[in-house]
Amino acid sequence: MNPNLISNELLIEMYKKMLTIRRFEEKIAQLFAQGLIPGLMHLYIGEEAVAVGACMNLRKDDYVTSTHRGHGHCIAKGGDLKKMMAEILGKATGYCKGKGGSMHIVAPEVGIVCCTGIAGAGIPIAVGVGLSIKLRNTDQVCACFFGDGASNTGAFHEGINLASVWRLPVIFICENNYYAISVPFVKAFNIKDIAVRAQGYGIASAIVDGMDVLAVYEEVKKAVQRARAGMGPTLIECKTYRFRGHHEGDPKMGLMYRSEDELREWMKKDPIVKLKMRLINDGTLSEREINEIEKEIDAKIKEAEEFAINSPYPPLDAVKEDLFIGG
Amino acid sequence: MNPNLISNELLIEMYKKMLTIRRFEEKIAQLFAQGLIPGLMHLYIGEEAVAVGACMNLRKDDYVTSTHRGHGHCIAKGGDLKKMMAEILGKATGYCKGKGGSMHIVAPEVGIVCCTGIAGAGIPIAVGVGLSIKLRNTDQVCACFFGDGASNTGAFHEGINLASVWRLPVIFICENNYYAISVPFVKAFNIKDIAVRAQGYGIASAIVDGMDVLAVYEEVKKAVQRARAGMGPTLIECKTYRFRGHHEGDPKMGLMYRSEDELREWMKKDPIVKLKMRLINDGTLSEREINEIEKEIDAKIKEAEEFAINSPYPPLDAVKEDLFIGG
Amino acid sequence: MERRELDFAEAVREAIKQEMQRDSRIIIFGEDVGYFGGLFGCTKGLQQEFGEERVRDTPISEAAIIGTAIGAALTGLRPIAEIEFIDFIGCGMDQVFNQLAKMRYMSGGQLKLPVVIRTPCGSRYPIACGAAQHSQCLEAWFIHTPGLKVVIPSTPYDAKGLLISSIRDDDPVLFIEHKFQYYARRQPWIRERYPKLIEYVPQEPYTIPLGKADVKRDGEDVTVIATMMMVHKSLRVSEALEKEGISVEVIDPRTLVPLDKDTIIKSVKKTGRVIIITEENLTGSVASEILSIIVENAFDYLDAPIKRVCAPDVPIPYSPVLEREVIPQEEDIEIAIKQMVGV
Amino acid sequence: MERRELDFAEAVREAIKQEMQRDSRIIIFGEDVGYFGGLFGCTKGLQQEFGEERVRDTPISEAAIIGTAIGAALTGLRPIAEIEFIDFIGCGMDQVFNQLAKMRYMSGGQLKLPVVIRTPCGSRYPIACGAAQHSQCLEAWFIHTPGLKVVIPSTPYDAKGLLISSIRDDDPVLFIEHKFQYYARRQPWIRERYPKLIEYVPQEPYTIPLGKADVKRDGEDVTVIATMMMVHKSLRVSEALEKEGISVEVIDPRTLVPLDKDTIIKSVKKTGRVIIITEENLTGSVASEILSIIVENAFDYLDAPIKRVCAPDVPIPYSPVLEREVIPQEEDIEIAIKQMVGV
Ligand SMILES: Cc1ncc(C[n+]2csc(CCOP(=O)(O)OP(=O)(O)O)c2C)c(N)n1
Ligand SMILES: Cc1ncc(C[n+]2csc(CCOP(=O)(O)OP(=O)(O)O)c2C)c(N)n1
Ligand SMILES: [Mg+2]
Ligand SMILES: [Mg+2]
Repeated sequence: MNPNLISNELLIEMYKKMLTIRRFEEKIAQLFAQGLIPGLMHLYIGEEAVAVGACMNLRKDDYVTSTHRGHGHCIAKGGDLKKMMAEILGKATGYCKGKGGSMHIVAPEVGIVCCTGIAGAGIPIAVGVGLSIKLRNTDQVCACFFGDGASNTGAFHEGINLASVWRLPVIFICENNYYAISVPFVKAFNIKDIAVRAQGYGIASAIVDGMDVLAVYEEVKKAVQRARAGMGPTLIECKTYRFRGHHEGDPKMGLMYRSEDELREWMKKDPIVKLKMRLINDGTLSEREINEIEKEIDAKIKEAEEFAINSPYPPLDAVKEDLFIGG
Repeated sequence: MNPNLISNELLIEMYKKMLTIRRFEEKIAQLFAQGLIPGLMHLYIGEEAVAVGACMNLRKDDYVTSTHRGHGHCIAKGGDLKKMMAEILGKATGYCKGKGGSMHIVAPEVGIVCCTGIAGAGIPIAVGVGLSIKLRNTDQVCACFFGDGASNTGAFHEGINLASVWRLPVIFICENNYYAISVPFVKAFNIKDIAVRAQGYGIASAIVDGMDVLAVYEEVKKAVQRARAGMGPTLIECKTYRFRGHHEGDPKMGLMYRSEDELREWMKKDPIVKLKMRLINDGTLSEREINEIEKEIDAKIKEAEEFAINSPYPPLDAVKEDLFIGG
Repeated sequence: MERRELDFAEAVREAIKQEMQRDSRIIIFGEDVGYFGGLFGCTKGLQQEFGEERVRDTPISEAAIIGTAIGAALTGLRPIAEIEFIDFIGCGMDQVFNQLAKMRYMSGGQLKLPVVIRTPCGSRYPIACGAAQHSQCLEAWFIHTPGLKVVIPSTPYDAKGLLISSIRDDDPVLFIEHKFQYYARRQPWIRERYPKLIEYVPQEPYTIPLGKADVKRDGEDVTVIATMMMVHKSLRVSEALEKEGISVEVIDPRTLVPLDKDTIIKSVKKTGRVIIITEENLTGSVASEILSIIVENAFDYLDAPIKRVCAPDVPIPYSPVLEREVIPQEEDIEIAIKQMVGV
Repeated sequence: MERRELDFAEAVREAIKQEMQRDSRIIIFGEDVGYFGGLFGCTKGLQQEFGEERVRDTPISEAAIIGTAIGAALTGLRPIAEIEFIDFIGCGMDQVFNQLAKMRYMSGGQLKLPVVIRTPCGSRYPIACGAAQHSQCLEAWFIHTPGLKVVIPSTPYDAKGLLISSIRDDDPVLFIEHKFQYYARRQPWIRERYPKLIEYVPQEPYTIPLGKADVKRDGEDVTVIATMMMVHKSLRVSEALEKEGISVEVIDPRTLVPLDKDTIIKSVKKTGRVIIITEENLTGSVASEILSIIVENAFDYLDAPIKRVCAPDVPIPYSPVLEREVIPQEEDIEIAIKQMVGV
């Protein structure tokens, strides 16, 4: 990886995206604590480098399939903060008119075509997206995000194998945060790296520091290039960590089953802090510019919050709508 | 592999078992052609070395999980030919009182605890058998048979991973006969050897010539030893071939989707012929002894056939029995 | 002009073929559907005509098959996915009910899922006894899965028209084909017994609207609501009973979701007597649902309790004598009708 | 002696714990059931007491979880497998219906499958809105799966007794626990509203036979058959209506397979009016099955058409206002009862 190849604009853009995710979710945590959020929230805080590093390689017309922990993917792909926040609050103005909620935010306008609460279930769907790209003969790609836990589902196996056999333009991005709810990696795997599974499907793979947005960016870039060139799928394992509990309300933020030391060590690797230091040390951004960026982002979050809070709930009639197209 | 370590008795036993499977199934093919068999039959002819080579390593109290193509496993494990044939004819005297049929013959008395028509479904069940062995603290093992096709099911992935994580005494034996019904290996895999998938679970593996009963025997022996010693599961891929169609009635015995050349090449590797030549060339058996063995086996098959044909169908009341233990 | 007759599989194949000719976004995939043309020949020749890109064999991966259909549909294609037997749908069940059926609703209407899942069901006694894992009728699960349309044709004519409608529909459709219905060409006794299994099917593409039942036989004394093979068995029994002076109306709902309640209720109001005949296990069946709808909508018109004729609550046993006992037979239908009209 | 009160999760936990103390063949596994003690605390402390061999965390592998339970049961253990939410059972569905439920029958009675699958279901409105994939009631699929027993307790007392019976049963049992029922301790308003959610539960192990309904309330005017949370809602409404002179009998079947038809029919014959109230989607529901059984067995006693009060046929929407609208509420029950008795 030669960081010099990455323009300052791109670095700043990555920083902004990561910070937006962070602040968006801190807001959610706060609203949740205030009792303003009706559903469960799986926050992405700590893992921002993965979504951002990956999605910076994607065009607007590329696709993403997302998970129960999907806010980061949506923001990184260009999703609208207002519609997201409204959806999370169950409001009519949300992406899904309040019917989906946090785990089911899709935003086809920016390529988020699937967001599912079933671990692993997005994987075969991404394969279908890849097939469609291939048959429509475009050079789009699909980035498919999922967790370490999801890598043990049958859907992972069936999906990746099929993508390989059909040589589809899908980048499988495993967010290995070392836990599936409370179950640690070592209780669910007898291997060190999930990426080795790529060999069982005959596809390319990579292991990358998921706390380093540039590392993710570079590795996904290669995979995207391969995919666009018709060279098939890649499995990229990003080693990362969630800084909060599995979901808001997880007792002690997950410290029932994780050690404080472990959490502390990972928090030292905060991808946003790391990039910020670099930007400052490089002289790319001044403290003042950093402050301005923060303010700008905070203003957007505030705007989204107000939009969501002031939006109406859906009308009761909405219950019967949207099941079938033909009514 | 040092074939000298294998006693003549064992070789003869293997020969007898393989020939019994062959003749048993040739009889089925004949009865099927006569319209005497009510259901679909998936014959094992050509693949006998796998079941026999594997099961010769097993004790009576070891377990087997079997498949839709299961007659070979059952015979190799010591199943009763009469009860098998009766089951295949749908008779009350069959292993399952006629309720199971060819695809569901279980014989717990000899350790066949599961036989399923759903590709891959036996794999997680074998994991449970392994768990039970471990918790009961015996040195039993479970041999889990399945096809190349089944290796692409989610059940394969979930099952083998769990067996690995829990270090269970299960030997996963993949009968790679290069076809899942009409779909050839290359249309379902982008890898050369299914055995490489073992790396994705952190378990031992081996690739073996499934047309060579001794090769299978030796490789499974090692796996059984490891399993009994608490060293966990192994994935063994046996390269083999079915000499007949996917099922009886498959048009042109599968030559709609396979080439005659391919079939001919594989038939040259007939495991029974190979072992027979060896036994004769070694001087282990004389032509006369070979003939006697054949006669003996034919007599047993005849006996099974007559038993089955002369057995009654189950009474209609049987329909409501055996659903629940408590009635 | 000679009237062109097709069997069930031919009608299915023709529908797929003509639709694929019309719309290049339609693709089809599943186990053995490609080169081999499907276990029952329903896709024979399609790969040869449309190529390996549009007609694809898959590994044994039901979750991937259905998931792939979803992803393709979300991004512009119109996939037809085949599950080789409905018995195997359990391997991809999550994709069916949590993803395919719910995605449009969860998205607040943003997503469109023009997917058809084709799958055979049912008993093939006495042609081939498939036992417990290759003979099931599972349609009841899917009427209890909001977001799926469920189509269960009984005749070649209906199969073609309903399949074309299903393919053109922008919502997910589970299209279930009873396996026994495939065999009328190969086994002449079947055609003799159930003549509608080979029938005139127009060459030109045509549609039959989803949600429209068909009155397969007019009658006055009792309404029989039957599905798939039970339609044929009921028709045969009804003809025989005609000679004994019993007039039976036979209704084939054809689609379970949407269900044509009006046609059913109208008939019930006319006859006052209802028998629902399906091949499923009795408890929790489609028959129970139809019964419930009738009770809620025409209770006062009922002259007798509604009867369900279904399989008992056991897996399908292998032995032919037992399979025959479990699957509703013509004599069961006859007895039920006679009891109902008090003969 | 003070009467010991438990909530639903505590009763479940006590049943498992006492049974594990009694019989070392009992093991339990699933996602997060081990060290963490289960998402809802139902297995809290068990790994600490019984060790990591008998109380196991698993990877996210529902097919493996159920398959493993099967294999272990076939060879001498008595596993309890947890599916973290019933919504995830689709990922292991084949193992449930093709393997677990059918193996004994297919084997002609050779095999024994003492497996309990425990799994939570249902809506948690307004505590936590789980949306379409974390709120479902799917019991209807499993009454249509011959070979499975299906248990759906509504109270801590029933939960303990029925779970002990299920664990001791030699056949496979699907034991469904409505999630809302877990929260009465943490959220005092729930207990106030639905007092039976924390109740006296004897310390000693006891069993409640599978197949025995419980008349939760005697009444004369109308029979309400309700399950899980709908039992509590119906009881609350019935008490209020008592003051208006309407006497409601509330029956909780408690087990769906086997189903206690006698208790239901007896009540129907007494009241002549029936409302069936469940949280499931209406079409193809357990409610439809119970309705059918009543029609077949007590038609002549019915003074009015039977009514089903269920969720409409849509996935559960996320927004609290919409989830409330979909799940049957006390006012829906009240209206149904009043309509039924003609007030
Ligand atoms: C098939 C399935 N099983 C269980 C669950 C319950 N569940 C929700 S999130 C989760 C953990 C997921 O772990 P991972 O894939 O590593 O993602 P992470 O939460 O760590 O981001 C589990 C078990 C689920 N959603 N889907
Ligand atoms: C889950 C599932 N999908 C599809 C089938 C239909 N089917 C029966 S056998 C078979 C091929 C199995 O291939 P393989 O595992 O290689 O075993 P083989 O028949 O070659 O011995 C298929 C697809 C099935 N039984 N189960
Ligand atoms: Mg994780
Ligand atoms: Mg094969």
